[in-house]
Amino acid sequence: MSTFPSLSLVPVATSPQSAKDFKSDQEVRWCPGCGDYAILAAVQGFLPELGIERENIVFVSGIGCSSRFPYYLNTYGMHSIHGRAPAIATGLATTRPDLSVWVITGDGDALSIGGNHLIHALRRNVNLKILLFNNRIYGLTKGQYSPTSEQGKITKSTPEGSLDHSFNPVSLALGAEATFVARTIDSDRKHLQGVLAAAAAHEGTALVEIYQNCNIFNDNAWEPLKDPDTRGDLLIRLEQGEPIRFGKEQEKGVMRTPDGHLHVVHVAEVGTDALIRHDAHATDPGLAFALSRLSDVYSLENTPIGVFRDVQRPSYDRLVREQVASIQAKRGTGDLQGLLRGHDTWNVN
Amino acid sequence: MSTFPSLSLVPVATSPQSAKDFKSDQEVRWCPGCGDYAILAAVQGFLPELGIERENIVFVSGIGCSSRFPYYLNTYGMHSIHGRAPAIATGLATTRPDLSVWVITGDGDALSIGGNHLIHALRRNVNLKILLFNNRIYGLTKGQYSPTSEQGKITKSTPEGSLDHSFNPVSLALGAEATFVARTIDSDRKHLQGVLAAAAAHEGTALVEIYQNCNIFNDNAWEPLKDPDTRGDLLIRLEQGEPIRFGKEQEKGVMRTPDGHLHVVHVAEVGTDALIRHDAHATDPGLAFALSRLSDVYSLENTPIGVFRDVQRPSYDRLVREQVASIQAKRGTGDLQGLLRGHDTWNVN
Amino acid sequence: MMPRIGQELEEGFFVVKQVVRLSKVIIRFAGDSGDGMQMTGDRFTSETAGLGNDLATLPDFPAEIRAPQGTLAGVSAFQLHFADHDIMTPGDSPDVLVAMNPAALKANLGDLPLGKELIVNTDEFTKRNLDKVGYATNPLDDDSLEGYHVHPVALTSMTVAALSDIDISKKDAERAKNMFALGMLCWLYSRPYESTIDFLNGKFAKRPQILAANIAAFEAGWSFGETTEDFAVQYEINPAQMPTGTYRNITGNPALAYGLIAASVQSGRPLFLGAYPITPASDILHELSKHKEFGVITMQAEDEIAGIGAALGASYGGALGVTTTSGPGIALKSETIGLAVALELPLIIVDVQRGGPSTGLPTKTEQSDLLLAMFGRNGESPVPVIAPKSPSDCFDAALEAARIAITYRTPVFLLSDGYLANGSEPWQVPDATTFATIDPDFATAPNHLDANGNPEFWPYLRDPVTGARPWAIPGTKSLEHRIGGIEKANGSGAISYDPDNHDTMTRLRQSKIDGIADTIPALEVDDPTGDARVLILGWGSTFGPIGAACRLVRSQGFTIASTHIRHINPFPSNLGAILASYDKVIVPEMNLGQLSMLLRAKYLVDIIGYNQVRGMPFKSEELADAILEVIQTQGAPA
Amino acid sequence: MMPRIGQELEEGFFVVKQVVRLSKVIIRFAGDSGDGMQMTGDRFTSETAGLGNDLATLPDFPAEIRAPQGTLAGVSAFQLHFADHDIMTPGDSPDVLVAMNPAALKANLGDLPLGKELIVNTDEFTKRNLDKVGYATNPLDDDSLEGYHVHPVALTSMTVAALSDIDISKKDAERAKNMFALGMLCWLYSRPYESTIDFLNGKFAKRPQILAANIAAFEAGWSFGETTEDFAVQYEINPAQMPTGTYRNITGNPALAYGLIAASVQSGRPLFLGAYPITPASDILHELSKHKEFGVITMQAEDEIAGIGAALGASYGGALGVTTTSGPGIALKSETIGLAVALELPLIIVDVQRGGPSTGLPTKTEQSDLLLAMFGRNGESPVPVIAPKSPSDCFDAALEAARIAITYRTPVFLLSDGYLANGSEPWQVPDATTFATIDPDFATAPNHLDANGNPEFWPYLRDPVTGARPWAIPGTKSLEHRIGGIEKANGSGAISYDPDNHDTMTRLRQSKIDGIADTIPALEVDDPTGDARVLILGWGSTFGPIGAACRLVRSQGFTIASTHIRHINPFPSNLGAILASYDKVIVPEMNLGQLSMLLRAKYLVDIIGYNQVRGMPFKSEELADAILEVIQTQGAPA
Ligand SMILES: Cc1ncc(C[n+]2csc(CCOP(=O)(O)OP(=O)(O)O)c2C)c(N)n1
Ligand SMILES: Cc1ncc(C[n+]2csc(CCOP(=O)(O)OP(=O)(O)O)c2C)c(N)n1
Ligand code: SF4
Ligand code: SF4
Ligand SMILES: [Mg+2]
Ligand SMILES: [Mg+2]
Repeated sequence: MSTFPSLSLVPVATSPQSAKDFKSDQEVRWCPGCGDYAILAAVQGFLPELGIERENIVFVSGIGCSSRFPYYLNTYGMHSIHGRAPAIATGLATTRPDLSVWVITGDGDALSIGGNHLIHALRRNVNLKILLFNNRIYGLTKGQYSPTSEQGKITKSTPEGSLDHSFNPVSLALGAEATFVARTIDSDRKHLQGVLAAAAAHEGTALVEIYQNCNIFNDNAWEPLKDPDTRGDLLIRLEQGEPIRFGKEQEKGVMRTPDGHLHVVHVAEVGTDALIRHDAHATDPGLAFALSRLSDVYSLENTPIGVFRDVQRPSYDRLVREQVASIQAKRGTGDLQGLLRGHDTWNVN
Repeated sequence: MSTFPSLSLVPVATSPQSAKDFKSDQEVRWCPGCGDYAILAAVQGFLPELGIERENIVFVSGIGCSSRFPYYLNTYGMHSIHGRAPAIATGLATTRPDLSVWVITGDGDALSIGGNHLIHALRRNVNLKILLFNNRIYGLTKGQYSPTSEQGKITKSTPEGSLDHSFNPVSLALGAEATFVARTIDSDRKHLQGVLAAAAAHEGTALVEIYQNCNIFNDNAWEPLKDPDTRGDLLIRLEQGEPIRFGKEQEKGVMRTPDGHLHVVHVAEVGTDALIRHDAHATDPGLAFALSRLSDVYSLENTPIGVFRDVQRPSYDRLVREQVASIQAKRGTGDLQGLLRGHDTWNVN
Repeated sequence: MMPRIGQELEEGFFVVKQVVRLSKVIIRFAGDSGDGMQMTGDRFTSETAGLGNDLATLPDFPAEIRAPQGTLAGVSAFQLHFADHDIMTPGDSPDVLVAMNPAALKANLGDLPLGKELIVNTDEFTKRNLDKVGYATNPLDDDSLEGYHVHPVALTSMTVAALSDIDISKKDAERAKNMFALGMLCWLYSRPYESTIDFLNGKFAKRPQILAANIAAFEAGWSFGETTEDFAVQYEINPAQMPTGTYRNITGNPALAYGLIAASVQSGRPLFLGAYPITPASDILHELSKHKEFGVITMQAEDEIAGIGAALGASYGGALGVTTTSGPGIALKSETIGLAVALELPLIIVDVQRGGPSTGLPTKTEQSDLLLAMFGRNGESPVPVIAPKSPSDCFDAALEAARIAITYRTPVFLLSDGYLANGSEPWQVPDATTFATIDPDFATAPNHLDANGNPEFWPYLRDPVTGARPWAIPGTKSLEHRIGGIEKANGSGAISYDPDNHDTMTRLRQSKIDGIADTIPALEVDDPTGDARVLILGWGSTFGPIGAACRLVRSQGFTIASTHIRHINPFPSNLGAILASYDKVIVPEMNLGQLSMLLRAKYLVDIIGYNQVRGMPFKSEELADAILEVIQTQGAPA
Repeated sequence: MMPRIGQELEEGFFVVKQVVRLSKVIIRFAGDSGDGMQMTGDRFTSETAGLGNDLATLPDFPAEIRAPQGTLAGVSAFQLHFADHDIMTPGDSPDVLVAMNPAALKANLGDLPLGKELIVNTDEFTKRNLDKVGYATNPLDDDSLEGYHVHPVALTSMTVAALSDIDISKKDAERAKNMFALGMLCWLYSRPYESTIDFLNGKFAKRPQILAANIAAFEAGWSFGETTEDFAVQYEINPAQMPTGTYRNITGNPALAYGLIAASVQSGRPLFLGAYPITPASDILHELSKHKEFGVITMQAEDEIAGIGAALGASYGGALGVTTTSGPGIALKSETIGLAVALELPLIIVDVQRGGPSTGLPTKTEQSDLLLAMFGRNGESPVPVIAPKSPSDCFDAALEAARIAITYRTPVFLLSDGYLANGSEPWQVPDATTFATIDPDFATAPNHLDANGNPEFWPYLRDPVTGARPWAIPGTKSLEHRIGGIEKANGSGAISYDPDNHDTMTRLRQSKIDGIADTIPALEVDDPTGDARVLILGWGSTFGPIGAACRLVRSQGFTIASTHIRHINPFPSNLGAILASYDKVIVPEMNLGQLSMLLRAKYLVDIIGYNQVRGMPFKSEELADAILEVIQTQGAPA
């Protein structure tokens, strides 16, 4: 059986696999330079780690540039319709415990039209891994703002600047009872693959927000978090059990001030012990939520990446299977003739 | 102008009004004993407080027993379709600053089919007051479980018990960038009307969750919070600026333990100063979110009611109007002929 | 223990009532939503079924759960037609109206023909109740009920009296009045009562007092009927002649649910229902959720879109994906149905039609979603459409829908309606061993060679006969492939924007659906005399009323041919020929002429539509008149 | 400063090229998505428009934003047809193909008739690029281009050379090659260049280097064209005869947006657009969002359902509510359209049709949403449907949609398509003072007396002429009322479950829509000779190809009558009579026969459908052949 608990019912690979086993024959059609290429490579490089048969992996996507992803993986895949992938994947994962089911979606696909399915998948905790490619723009429709675009953004549909306050996908997921929420970056393959491994290991719905660059319509949206000169100052790398520190010289940290709110402080001034320790496994999502509020929408200051939350809760599909099993244990498997007959019959002879 | 800042653009009532001015001629068709009656009476009793003309008030609802509400109010009203009221009301509120727009919805209407519109209305902060009648059941369709039903609930559609983990409407709203979130109870008219007043005063989207009893399909769902013998022990009444205390003799309180999480403690043991003070106006929603996690889905222990969050953020409709106005200030009001002509013309003589 | 006719009650007192034999009776129970009229009707129905009468029922309840007592909005009714011969409808108008309160009387009196029986619960005719419904004076006192056989019965007080020595609240005692009424009518129509006693024993097992009360009320009603002077006669209705076999009474929604389960068993595919509750479809979800022993999975989704989405996902994984809803829900599912058309996966979409447009009349019946089912998707997006004709036929129609969906890898519309869903009729329990198996015929190996001669899998390489594409489910080795909603190259299934390929694929999808006609039995016409010049053609739940109307017409010495189509897309192959062979064709529909339009467009026949949009099944009398009018105005044979 | 023919360049060197006058030319620019072909085409188009030629354009780009360079998937093309006489289509096949790389050549050569001009950018024909598209050998070297007039031009290298002394990166220099091509063709077809220079000045104002580069490249291309031996002749095309007036070139989406703004001005109602982006409708949202000075509010909603919901809410408040989308979006809006039908409120639903089903072919055109627009809702839910016939006609159609929506208080479908949306033509700028006003005619006072003679407001008391209900917007004193999606009592609008009322209301809603026909101009037939026996009837964007086809047919001495309908629901009153007066009726559609079905059903006429589902406009030649076939196989006049 796979080393990943969430895949306990999935057949293991009989022979070792490599990234190229997961490349499909389709020519990749993203714009040259698109962040999606990096994510694709990272995923193809990661999938062998699952140690399961290729034919037992399914990628379901919605619509968007990001949602073209499944075409480029030599697994089973469905390029569905805009925003509905989590619903479709829910039906698949609930009926097929022997599959590893992944959802590929974008910030528009998941948070705009697909918002309802996303939050319900999270609360149900279906055994799905949702990769949300967040480029803060609608790519495929050529550059309108998205629910993660910063307010005031000038786009094709907002020549004078957008007026909607943006969503924070991590906060939204935590408010929707998510059991696993993480964030990573397209260009940081190591971190990305680490987060994918954690997500894959989680039984239930895992939401992974991936900061992705759209070099055509929203170039450099996340550049400050990638640029070696600036990222050290901005990125907070969450490590389970560790005090939350960051900064070029780890000189900054996160501490809870008496007013009960989290603040970024100078370690020198408060000392390491004053810092809060990260605990993704805490049942109470309060801390994870507070962390999700630290970052600045515009400057990207204090942006945590890594696993915000990772707690156990029986997955929906497991509960469904157990309920069916227990009923069959009680009543035996169904007797069709008996069902049709029912209880209230009479005979005509 | 009305004493409510959020209604600054709404014409004030020329003559004093009373509850009966807001009763429509339609016979009320809820089941005898339904909690909706109490809410209706409370709202009719409250509306005169707004001090605005009846014709400038609009109630928009979705579908459900609760959504029949507008028929019984002698204001403008629309009984729309299932889950879409927030979207419809957004268009109305955005184009008509001279109206006070209210949305009536149920736990199924708002959180199941209407989930996406709800979270987007909250993030946009449109000037709407959303009253969510939460009876933890689908009433109008005769008793299926809803997204707020406790897991394991036996209903028409779940004879062996429901398997979905439930939503916490307050947590969900806070995760969706809400600027105002409150909770109250159908039978506590005074508290209900107090919350309505706070919501009405708020500029932007206000979500008010109202615990409502469906005596036909989910009777006594909230009884422990109403029963004089038990409610004192369970209800946490949030008061701005006050330390959070409750219990029959106010013997219990809420405190943040070193692990960073909120816990219910005995005031005697920790002293009043150890308790956290409620601050609905805090920009950081972290505390409000933590409070929303205190209550137990089954026992209803530690259930806060009152205003969780109430912060200022320019409403979407205001921003829309200001953008239009500033552009008209720059370019003047549009010249149709000029628009049609455009810049690239030639003449044929 | 109840007395029997002719039995000696006590010294010298004999039960001496005249017994009259009837061939058919139509009873309507009407009362407050709180009065339990539906349950009363159901009980009387199963007693009647047990007696072997043929029967048909029509419940009629308001959209509100329980409007305030005594209001017109709160009136709930149940009509039952039973007879010693086979009948086809719940009956046009009642022979007996049981009115539990003034509201029920006011709402239903209009349907009661003069001279018929009217049983009223006098206790409820209080000033207050009369005012509620705008009766200035008490109709029981003024002459407004002249012309009816009125039986005034103090139902409530007699019930309370009968329960005096059972210790329950007055409220609970009054609640039992429907059982008093039931007992009374059971006596009046010589229904047995054992199964009702059994039923009550089961229902109130945990509440002995309530149980005792209901049984006592039932027996009191029975004895009252027997002893009261007011009922001079007792009626009997002989069993109807029916083919030998085991029978049960069934309504459309459970029948449809059973059909889906049977399809799951016959195809070996687990049944997955993704549904969002909506009247009048919810009971299918409720019924299926009771039968998890068949491996049935029922998911109450967050909305209709998620419901069908999950069902499609399950189908993609090899399950029998089903979604159930009513009109407004279909509108929401349209986009996903379009995806299913593009993916060419099996999927069953059940639409239990109700009054529209928009929210419309949620608890009333209508046939107005036909064109929505046919055309409610963007692009050229053909979907098979089939409709059951009676409550029990919902079972067969569901099986047929599954056969088509699985064989042709296509979404299928199953168009039921509110009348079929809640109406009931006796059903001869079929022998499960006789059901055909449905072969999912999964793809198991590559079906094509690539340029270099290596085997590969082409997900859109079609079966030469059916035009169906291979169904290769995840988990199948070396058939890994990607499918989606963008146009695909014919065969390989790769994304293709090629103009000619799109034209080809569009026509291939269409011809696959058209080709289903090859597997549809030829349509049969019922024309006893064989020389009818006028044909009446129906679909769906109008089957009963049309059949009854034809009988009326024929009983008056006229000839009329009739036929009924289950497959609306594609039509049976011989339909055109049939239409062409009559001078006139009448198509009655509970809409403004939707099937008529399809027939006119395809066959250029000047269909005569007979249309009602009243939320109610046709009355066979009206239908008969309409037919006669056509027959009589019919010109000389062309 | 560029040389002119006949001018002395330097001592004794004169520009001596032959000038040939043509009556029409069709040019297709094809290159990589990154090569700026659309911009090049647009520039050439406006130069051409400026010259007073009549013209029509057809952009054709892939659904992918920018597929990897040099791949077939990445090819983007722009075709322009311009002439000295009025023309109706972008042309069937090009006279000149400009291929910027091997992929562009491979993807487009098939459309180039033998003997036509082919200009290729030789620099891109590298081994690597040839391999990418599977050219085993270089078509420029083998004989595969025999039969074309091939002009091999080292576009890239010459551009780079021309920009040698401007300090920009090689990459940027190469980017300017489309301007070199443009300059070359401007010379070849004697296009002026001022407006292009102006355009570049505007576009690159902030980037002087890039500006200089583009201008230099443009001039280099011009001079090259002039000096190269390879182009022996220069062409001129005289201005076309057009009615005097001011003209501009316009594509359908902006024209439609302007029409909506004009409707807002003429009705005095603020325009509210609730939309969710989708190809090819997004540009309407983009265009409207630029004109907030008209008080236009554009809301990018979270999804299509919210977009139309917000629009409906705005309409309820008295605004002109509009929602724009394409096929898949319509499916999602169906339920809310149904609500609008029940509420009877003005609402405009714009569907810019694209290839279906499902995601289909997002950037291609199709007419396959007609039946969706007609029937895609639960219940009997009639909605007016109108369709523009050309890019500029989108303006008039939008105004007409608003007139109907506001006058009749009804949602209206405006069916554009991908070809109209992106295609362009010259448009005589209308005089805004001539537009009719649209009176919202709000209700201002009670319209009924209650039982006690007190004035009250009945929201469903209809106008006797139009059948429209009063539009009483919130804020209007003493007209407070409640409306919803449940069936309403005729007149009072109170909830009603009454069967007869439902039948009445259903028919009233239908007859209101049917009644719109009274305000629709009679349909006119174009039949120059007056003795045609065959009629060709079209709708929407097939207007151009049909017109051109008729010319071809007539030019061959045959007679053909043609007519085009803008109003599809309801049909013009005289349509039936027109159909009846021809022996044969041909209906070409870019679908499988959707209008044909409506016509056959309503008029029982055996329509001959000519259908293509290729995502492309009809070629007039093919259409002409189809017409001729019908004319020739036409039996003796009936
Ligand atoms: C129902 C429907 N509505 C709208 C569209 C048009 N559409 C396609 S992708 C997209 C948004 C893409 O944005 P995102 O999800 O962020 O993906 P990205 O392209 O940025 O990766 C939209 C609006 C559609 N295809 N279907
Ligand atoms: C599109 C659509 N789907 C489903 C329904 C059926 N329906 C009506 S109300 C309702 C849920 C009601 O529950 P809730 O919102 O909690 O309101 P309540 O009746 O409990 O007040 C449902 C599923 C509908 N009317 N429309
Ligand atoms: S448009 Fe943006 S997101 Fe889409 S493929 Fe191009 S770069 Fe990537
Ligand atoms: S069903 Fe429940 S919620 Fe609905 S009216 Fe009755 S009591 Fe109220
Ligand atoms: Mg995006
Ligand atoms: Mg509820």
